[in-house]
Parts: sequence; C-alpha cells; structure tokens
Amino acid sequence: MTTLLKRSILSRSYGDRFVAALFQGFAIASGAIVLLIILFLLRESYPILHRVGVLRFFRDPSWHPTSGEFGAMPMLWGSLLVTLGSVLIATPLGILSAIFCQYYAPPRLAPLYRRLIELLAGIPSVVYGLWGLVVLVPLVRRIQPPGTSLLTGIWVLALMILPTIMLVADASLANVPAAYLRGAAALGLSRWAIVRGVAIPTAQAGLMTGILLAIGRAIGETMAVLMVCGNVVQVPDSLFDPVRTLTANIALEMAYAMNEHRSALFVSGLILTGLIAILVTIGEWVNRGQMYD
Amino acid sequence: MIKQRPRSRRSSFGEPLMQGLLWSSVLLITGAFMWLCSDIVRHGFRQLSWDFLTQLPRDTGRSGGIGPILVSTGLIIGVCLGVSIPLGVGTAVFLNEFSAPQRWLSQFLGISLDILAGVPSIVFGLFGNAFFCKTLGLGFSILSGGLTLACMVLPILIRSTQAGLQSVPNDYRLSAAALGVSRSAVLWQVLLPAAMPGLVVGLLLGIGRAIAETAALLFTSGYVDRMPTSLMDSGRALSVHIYDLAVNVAGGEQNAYGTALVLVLLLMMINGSVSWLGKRFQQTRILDV
Amino acid sequence: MTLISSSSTQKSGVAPAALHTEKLTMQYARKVAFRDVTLSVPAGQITALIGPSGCGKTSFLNCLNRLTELTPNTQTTGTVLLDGQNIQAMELIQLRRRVGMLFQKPNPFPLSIYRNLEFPLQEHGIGQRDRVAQIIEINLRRVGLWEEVKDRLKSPALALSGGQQQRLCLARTLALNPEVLLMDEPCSALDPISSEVVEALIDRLRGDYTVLVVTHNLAQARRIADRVALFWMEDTVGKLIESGSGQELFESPQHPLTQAYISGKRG
Amino acid sequence: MKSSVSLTHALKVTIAIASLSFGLMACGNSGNSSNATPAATKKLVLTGSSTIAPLASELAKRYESQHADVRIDVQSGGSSRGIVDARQGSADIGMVSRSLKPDEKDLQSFTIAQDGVAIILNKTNGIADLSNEQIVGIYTKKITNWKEVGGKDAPITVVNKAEGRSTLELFASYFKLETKEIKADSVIGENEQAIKLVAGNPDAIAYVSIGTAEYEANQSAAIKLLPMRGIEASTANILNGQFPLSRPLNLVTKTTPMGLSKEFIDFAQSKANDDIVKAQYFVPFVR
Repeated sequence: MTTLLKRSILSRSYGDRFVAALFQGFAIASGAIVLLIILFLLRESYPILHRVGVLRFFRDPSWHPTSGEFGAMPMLWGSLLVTLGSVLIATPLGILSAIFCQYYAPPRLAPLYRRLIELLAGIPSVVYGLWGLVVLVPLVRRIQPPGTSLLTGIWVLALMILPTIMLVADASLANVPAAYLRGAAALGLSRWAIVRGVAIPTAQAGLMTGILLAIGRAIGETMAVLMVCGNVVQVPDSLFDPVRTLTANIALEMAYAMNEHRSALFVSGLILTGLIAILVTIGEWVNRGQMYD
Repeated sequence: MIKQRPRSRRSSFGEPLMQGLLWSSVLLITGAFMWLCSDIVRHGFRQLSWDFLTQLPRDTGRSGGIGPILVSTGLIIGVCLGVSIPLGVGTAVFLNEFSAPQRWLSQFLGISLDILAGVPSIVFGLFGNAFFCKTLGLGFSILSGGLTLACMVLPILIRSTQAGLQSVPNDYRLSAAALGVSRSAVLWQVLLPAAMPGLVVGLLLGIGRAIAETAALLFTSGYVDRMPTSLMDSGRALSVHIYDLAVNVAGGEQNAYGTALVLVLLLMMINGSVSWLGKRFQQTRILDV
Repeated sequence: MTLISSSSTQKSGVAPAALHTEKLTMQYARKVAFRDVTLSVPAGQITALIGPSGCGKTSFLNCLNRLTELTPNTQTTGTVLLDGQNIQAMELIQLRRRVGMLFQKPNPFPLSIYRNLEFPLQEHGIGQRDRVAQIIEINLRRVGLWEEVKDRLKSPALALSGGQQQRLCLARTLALNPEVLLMDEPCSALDPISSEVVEALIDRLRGDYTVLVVTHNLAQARRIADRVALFWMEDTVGKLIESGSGQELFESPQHPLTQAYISGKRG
Repeated sequence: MKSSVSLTHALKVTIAIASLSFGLMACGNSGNSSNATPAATKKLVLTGSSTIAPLASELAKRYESQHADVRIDVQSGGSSRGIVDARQGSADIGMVSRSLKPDEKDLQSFTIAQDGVAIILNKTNGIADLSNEQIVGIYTKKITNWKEVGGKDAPITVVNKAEGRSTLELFASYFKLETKEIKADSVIGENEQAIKLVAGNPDAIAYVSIGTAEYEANQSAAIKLLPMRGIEASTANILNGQFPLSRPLNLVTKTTPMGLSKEFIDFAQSKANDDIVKAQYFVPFVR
C-alpha cells in the first residue's frame, strides 16, 4: 500500500482546519506527557543527585536513606533476578502454548485454551498478589521460612507474564504465511520439523517482541512482588531469601518518605525508567531487523 | 538431499517428545490457572451479595461491603476515559490522517509513545504524585488518580486506534478525495466507523489496565474508603482495597477475595459489553444511517 | 416516490468542459513518470488513453484532478487547463467536483448504498432530503442500478457484485454533476458481462460529459472512443506518441510504434 | 525555510504544553474552589502517623456527626509526613506519634493519647519472655533460631519496618541500634501488616504499636504481646508510666490553632471522647 501524503487531502474548509489544529494539539499534548514525566522525575530527584551524586546509588553498600546510605544495587539485583527467573520459566511455557494452539491442539480445544489464557491476561496483578500471599507464601514457608521470597516472586510473576508471551507468540505464529507451511509439508517434513524449521524462524521477531514485552511487564510489576517478596534489601543467596525490587521499594516507602528520602525514591523511578528505555531500544532494534529481512 | 536425511530422522524421534512436552506444559498452565481461579471463585463467591456491593466497609474492611469503593473506582475510570479518549483518538487520527510519517513531530510522538507504553505503573504513580497532587495542587483525589491513569492508558488507546485506522483501505481516502469530500467528513463518516474495531480493542485494553491498576493509584487517589462527594475527594479503588485487605488487615482475606471476584467479574463484564457495543455501533454506522 | 420519466434521466445543467494539457511532466522522487505531454481533450467526446503498462497513463490521469498531490515527493510541471482555466489556481474541492473519477477497482464506501451517494452530496451542500432522494434515484437509474437495488437501498454497498459496485461508483460520481470524467481502466477488474454493461454506460455518456478513459483493451477503445492517444515508454519515461481521432489512429497510424501496437506486434 | 518551519513547530509545542498545564491547573483550582463553596462546607485535612490515623478517623467521624457542615479527611503517611505537611501548610493538622525533636520545636504539639511499642509473637509460639539482649540479638541476626532463646527448633522470621516509620526509629533508639544494623527477613509498612504477618507465621517476631496490637488481638488475631523488662505490655502499664517503650500521640500545627483546627484539637483532647481512644486501645491523654 502506498503511503498517502494525507495532509494534502486537507481542504481549505473551516471544519478541516479546525479538526486538524485540534488533533495536532491533542497529539502534542500526548507527546508532552513523556517529557513531563521525565522532567518531573529529574526535578524531584535533583536534590539528592545534586548533593550525593549518582554514583552513591550504585556504590553504597545498602539502602538506609534516612541515615544517608543510598545503595540501590541490591534492589536492582532484586528486580533483575525476579525478572530473569520469571522470564526463564514463562518463555518456554508461553511459546510451547502458542505452538500448541497453532499446530497441535485439536481444533475445538485451541480457541478454548486461548480464551483461558486471555482471561488470565486480564486478571489484575493485585489479585495475583493476593493469591500468592494467601496460597503460595505459606506453601513455600513449609519448605523454608519465611516464605516471602525470591522464589515466590518468580512463581507469581511467571504466571502473570505467561499470557503476554503466549498471546504475542500465538499472533505472530498465526501470521506465518500458510504457503510456507504447505511448502514444507510438501517436502515431507514432520510437524515438529515444520514448526522448528519454518514457523519459528519466520515468527522470530514476533516471539522476541513478546518476550521483550513480558520482560518490561516483569520489571515494572509492583503490587504482586510487593506482596510476596518480603522486601528485604539484600542480594539473595538462595531462592528462598527475601528480596526487594526497585518498584516495591517505591511503593513501600513512598507514603512515608520525606525530603531526601522521597528524592531518593524518585531516583529509583529514574533507574526503572532507564531500564525500560534500554528495553524499548532493544525492541526497536529487533523490529528494524524484521523490516530489513 | 543428503543433508536432509539425518534431519528428518531426528525430527521423527523428536515428534513424540514434542507432543509430550507440549501437552504437559499445557496441562501445567491450565492446572495452575485453575488453581488460581477456583481459589478466587471459591473464597470470593461466599462474600458476594447485594449488601456486599452496596454497603459501607466496616471494621477497616473486615466486614461490611464495598459500596463507596465501587463508586470511587467508577469515578476514577470515568475521569481517566473522559480525558484519554479524546486525547488518544485525536492523537491517533492526527498521526494517521493528518501528518506525514516523516515529520519530526510524528517520529517524536512514535518514540515517546513507545516509552510511555513501557513506563512501569509505579513510575506513573510517582509522576502523578509529583505533578497532579503536588504541583497542580489536586492533592490525593479521584481527579489526580484518574488523570494519572489517563496518561497510562493513552499509548494503548493511541496504538490500537492507529491500527484500526491503518486497516482502513486507502481506496476510501482516494475516492473521497476524488469526490472532493472534506477530510473531516470522511473521518467521521467513513474512517472512524471503519476503524471502530481497533478503537474498541484499545478501549477494552485501556479500561482493563486502568481498573486493574493499583500501584499508580496508591499515591494519587489515596486510601480513604468513604463515599466520595466530589472529584476532589480521595477515593479508594477496588484494587487498592484488595491490597489493603490482603496486606494490612488481619482476617481481611475473605473480603479481599470477595472484592477480587467482583473486580474480575467487572473486568469480564466490561470487556463483553464494550465489544458488543462497538460491534453494534459499527454496524449501525454502516447500514442504517 | 414518483416515477421519473426517461427524459429526465438525461443530464441537464452544466455543459461538458474541454481539457487541455501543455508540456505536462510529472516525476516521483527518483523516477519521471511522463514528460512533456501536450494533449487536448475535446468537450463532450470520449478520449481513450492506450499504451502498454507502466507508461504513465494512470499518473497522467491523476494529474488532471490533482490526486497526485496525495503521493509524497511528487512534482508536476506544465499546465492543465480546464475550460481554459489553470487547475492549479482552482479550489481543490471545486476542481474535484468538476472533474470526477472512476477507479480501476470499484471502491464504494463501507456505508449503505443510499448513503454512498447521499454523503458526498451533503458534503457539497445539497442537503434537502427530497432533492437528495431525487438526485440519487435519477443517477441510480442512469447507471441501470435502480431496479436492482431500489428495495435494499439501506443494505451495505460492499455486498453488491463487482459490476454493481462499479456502477454505483459511477452513479456516485455522476450525482455530483461533473463536467469531466476520468476513468482508470474502469472495466478491467470486472467480469466480461459486467464489463460490457459498464462499457455501454460509458458509451451513453458521450455528449454529456468529457470522458477520458484509460484502457488496455484495444477493441474497447475502437468501439467507444472518439479520440485516441497512445502513450509509450521511452528510456523509462512515459511519452505521448500519437493522438488523433479513433478512426485515423486505428486505420492509418502515423507513428511506427502505433502501427506495431495496434497490430499487436508490440506492447 | 526548513529551520523556520521547525521553529514554528517548536513554538507550537511550547504553547501547547503551556496551555495543557495551565488548563490542568485551572481545572485543579476550579475544583478546589468549587469544593470550598457549596453549602459552606468546611474542610479539615489531617495527615501523618499511621498509628494515629485510625484514632483520628474515629474522632473525625464523631465530630462530623455533630457538625454537619464539616468534612475531615485523614490521610496516613507517617510521622515525618505529619511534620512536613503541617509545616508546609498542605495539611491543617499533622499527626506525629512521638515527641517533637529539638529541630521541630517551631511546631506546636497537642498530645491526644499515649501509646507504646511492643514486641509481638505468634500465639502458638512457646516463648513467654525475651530479654533486651535477646531481642537485640534476634534483630541483628546473631540469634537466628528460636531454640537459642529456649523455644522450639525453628528459624526466626524477623519482621522489620520500612525506612521512615517512626515506630522503627523509636524501636531502634530504645534498643540503641542503628537502623542499618537491623537484619530482617521481611520488611513491612504498616502496624497492621506486621500483625497480620505474625498472626500467619508461627515463627515470626515483630514490633508494633501496643494500641493497634491490643485492638487486633481482641479482634482475634493470633498474636501475643511480650512483656518488656518484666512489665506487661498493656495500656494499663502505659497509663501508669511503667512501660518503658512508650510514646505520646500528638497533633501538631504550624501556628497556634484557630477556628476549626482549634475546635477539633479541643474535641480530640476532651474527656468526653476518651471512649474512642480506649476503643482503639490507646491510653487517654492525662489532663
């Protein structure tokens, strides 16, 4: 489809000009929100960054903002470990589910299973958190106290991000041209060989996008991890140790934080946004690759 | 040809293995989700009653109902949609119909929307607290919460509306131009109705995200569980109520489950009715008018 | 609704206008579509543009109602005169109302049959219900669609067959009372029977409208065209090779390329 | 040409951002004023200590029931928020669950009740008493199993409060601990969360407001309060001044309270409302 230079369709009528100007205004307002967010994060974190500098946030041994220690590294580790664990679990399960739906499931089962996953995608994170707190935490505590731990966090998050990976993968597998599959089948390849050799490579960029989205969701998730992770600021030694993520840190302390402490929490927010910016860049890069292929 | 032989042999070995792997992972996931859902339904269903939906929470939520919380949630979502729909649809229409993709404004908007879509909700909470509550002086209020959520759902709304508009064939735009029909008329008469499925999907996703949101509301719309009398009052959303009951109230699990069930049912109902309305709207536009 | 007499199905009002291009050149970002086309399209006659694919006929047509301006990075030089008036100086909406267009692929709006005609009319300031209804009936009759659709005017236009859709598009264009009609291979996407119906319709427009039709179908050009213009690709650039009355061009072509093309040896 | 185009766009962007912010501000202001005008409703905002918040809410409800034209909003957010909000004027009254520090003497404080901080354990925990040294040992992870202090063989789950809570400050200063010396297994925000966690975990230990703990224990939460230096953690012992870890619950204002603020503070301190204080398991202010 050719792109149209749509501005040129504009007539000189008053209505067209008004609508165009109005919508341009809306568009600029929408674009300004990101700038406003960054501006306010910077403005609010400026006092502490100005006084102690950025490096202290990565070098201080721990997080005691009221007594002047601002080490955010344990929480960065917390965020990364919880994310890594949940993505490692959810990715194979999600992609296998999508392959199941597209290529293996009996025709009546596939839409049912998809509907189930869609339903789960819609369950709010605080409900996952509630369930994790009431059901999983006591369960893990029986193995090793205190129960609120990295493991519980990974478990809950994996369930939460699985639908994202599954649904995106499902959609991109559905977009694989049927001709490719027919062609491969005509060569006498087995179903799994077709999936592995044709479908997955073709849908690769889509699968990657799904995983990236899931990573973004996992890093940004607050309530569920706040409720099940224990929130102790430490680099965990085992899966059963409690951890605190950057997001939980904000949610936990924001209500009580004053002055520099509050400012330090906005730095947490900045670090989080930085992580997301990195992810978005990777995502762009993946999509570019897809375009040039 | 020679190369293919070992491959096919390997895959014939892999086939049953894969079948097993696939079915077991599907069973695992279904099992986990059944566990979650049955828990919510089992514990939550006992709490559901007309009184639960209408009464004030008593004893910090342990007993009593969720009346004011439902009202606050509705108001927050109302503010959110009232701001985000015009802004989102307007932006999408501008990007797709009035602006060339090469223009810097479009490119800037594209990038900033990608970032906005990825920003964690807790960061929206920080921003909302600093901007709406403090700088604009709205305080902990339903208005602050709704505006914060509006910023959050905006990228979803814009992207889906754009997708909807993109799916409208250029033929319509061309023939409209050849007939000398004004741009805005084509927009209202043809493009937006044709893009309605996309818009509806965006709306669904947006409402879904907004109503499920907790972190962004903790420091913007606040904790107060009383019946709100104006948009400037603090109001507790359903999800915040669940959080509070689950974490801060000993013996609050039952009502937490009840509220969770209400929230999930509400989400499903909204999804169903919006998609039904969207379909109907599109049909009437195309057929009757 | 009162039956409208067959005489009123004939066009009334605005007279057809002549179209003239002078050294018209159009180029895309990297490629010149056609160069230095000087062509007169006499009022009230049917002129056929023939020639092999990709020689700039469609681009030429799109220049005449400034539809090319919708494509990014295009540039047009030269002049187009509608009834002696430079179209660049005209108001765009007005120009497109006076110069109607029919596309290769039928493209009715995803609205009802009735609404497809009503909506552009309203946009051009014709809002009285009775008047609109009258215009719609007249034009649906002119394209022979009235009897077929009068009982289901509110059903979606997209449910019509391809040929019906194309006639609907023609009715939609005619309803705006244009002076010139541009047609870009209007029959090529249709089945032979529909194609025949549409061709017959075009034939009947003679005298009331100035018609400029792009066609690959030489037989069709021979059947309906008063005048014929042959486009050809020279060094990747479209050129007007020869133009003249249909009879002249088909019976005694001047240019060797024309001879070769109409005899089927090239193209 | 090109630069002028982008210049106009830059201008447009600036104008749009400005108008957006102004529009929102106008929204906010009109919201404020419209809220203040109808039916001459008077509004009082209290923010601060989460320990005082439930008490203040109950007081506010009774006050509202007696004064139909008044609406009192209580937002919890910690004692330091109470200080800051009162100082900045974003709240009419701050709630502070400790004595004012020397650098906070610019504010005026009014004690409305007394409270203490107690160590709580799960009801099923066999331990009946812990010495101060044992508590310090547990909270610094020198003692990690209940059998080391005479209990069953089970690892101790140490519950600590998040940075910024006044209960944490009080606890730490009483036991002469630096907040960074405390090693926890779980970090929580509110008193209620600590109670809930301990009630649900037989091996957990936490410290919370006595008032809240007694209230919850009476609501059948599975917790018990440990005595401190042999003195039972009860409101009675706070009242007679014997319990070592006690604190005043204060309302603070920036200036000498006037009008509604003064009326509400007087109301909160009045003997007629002691029943509310007692119902929240705090010790009424001794006049």
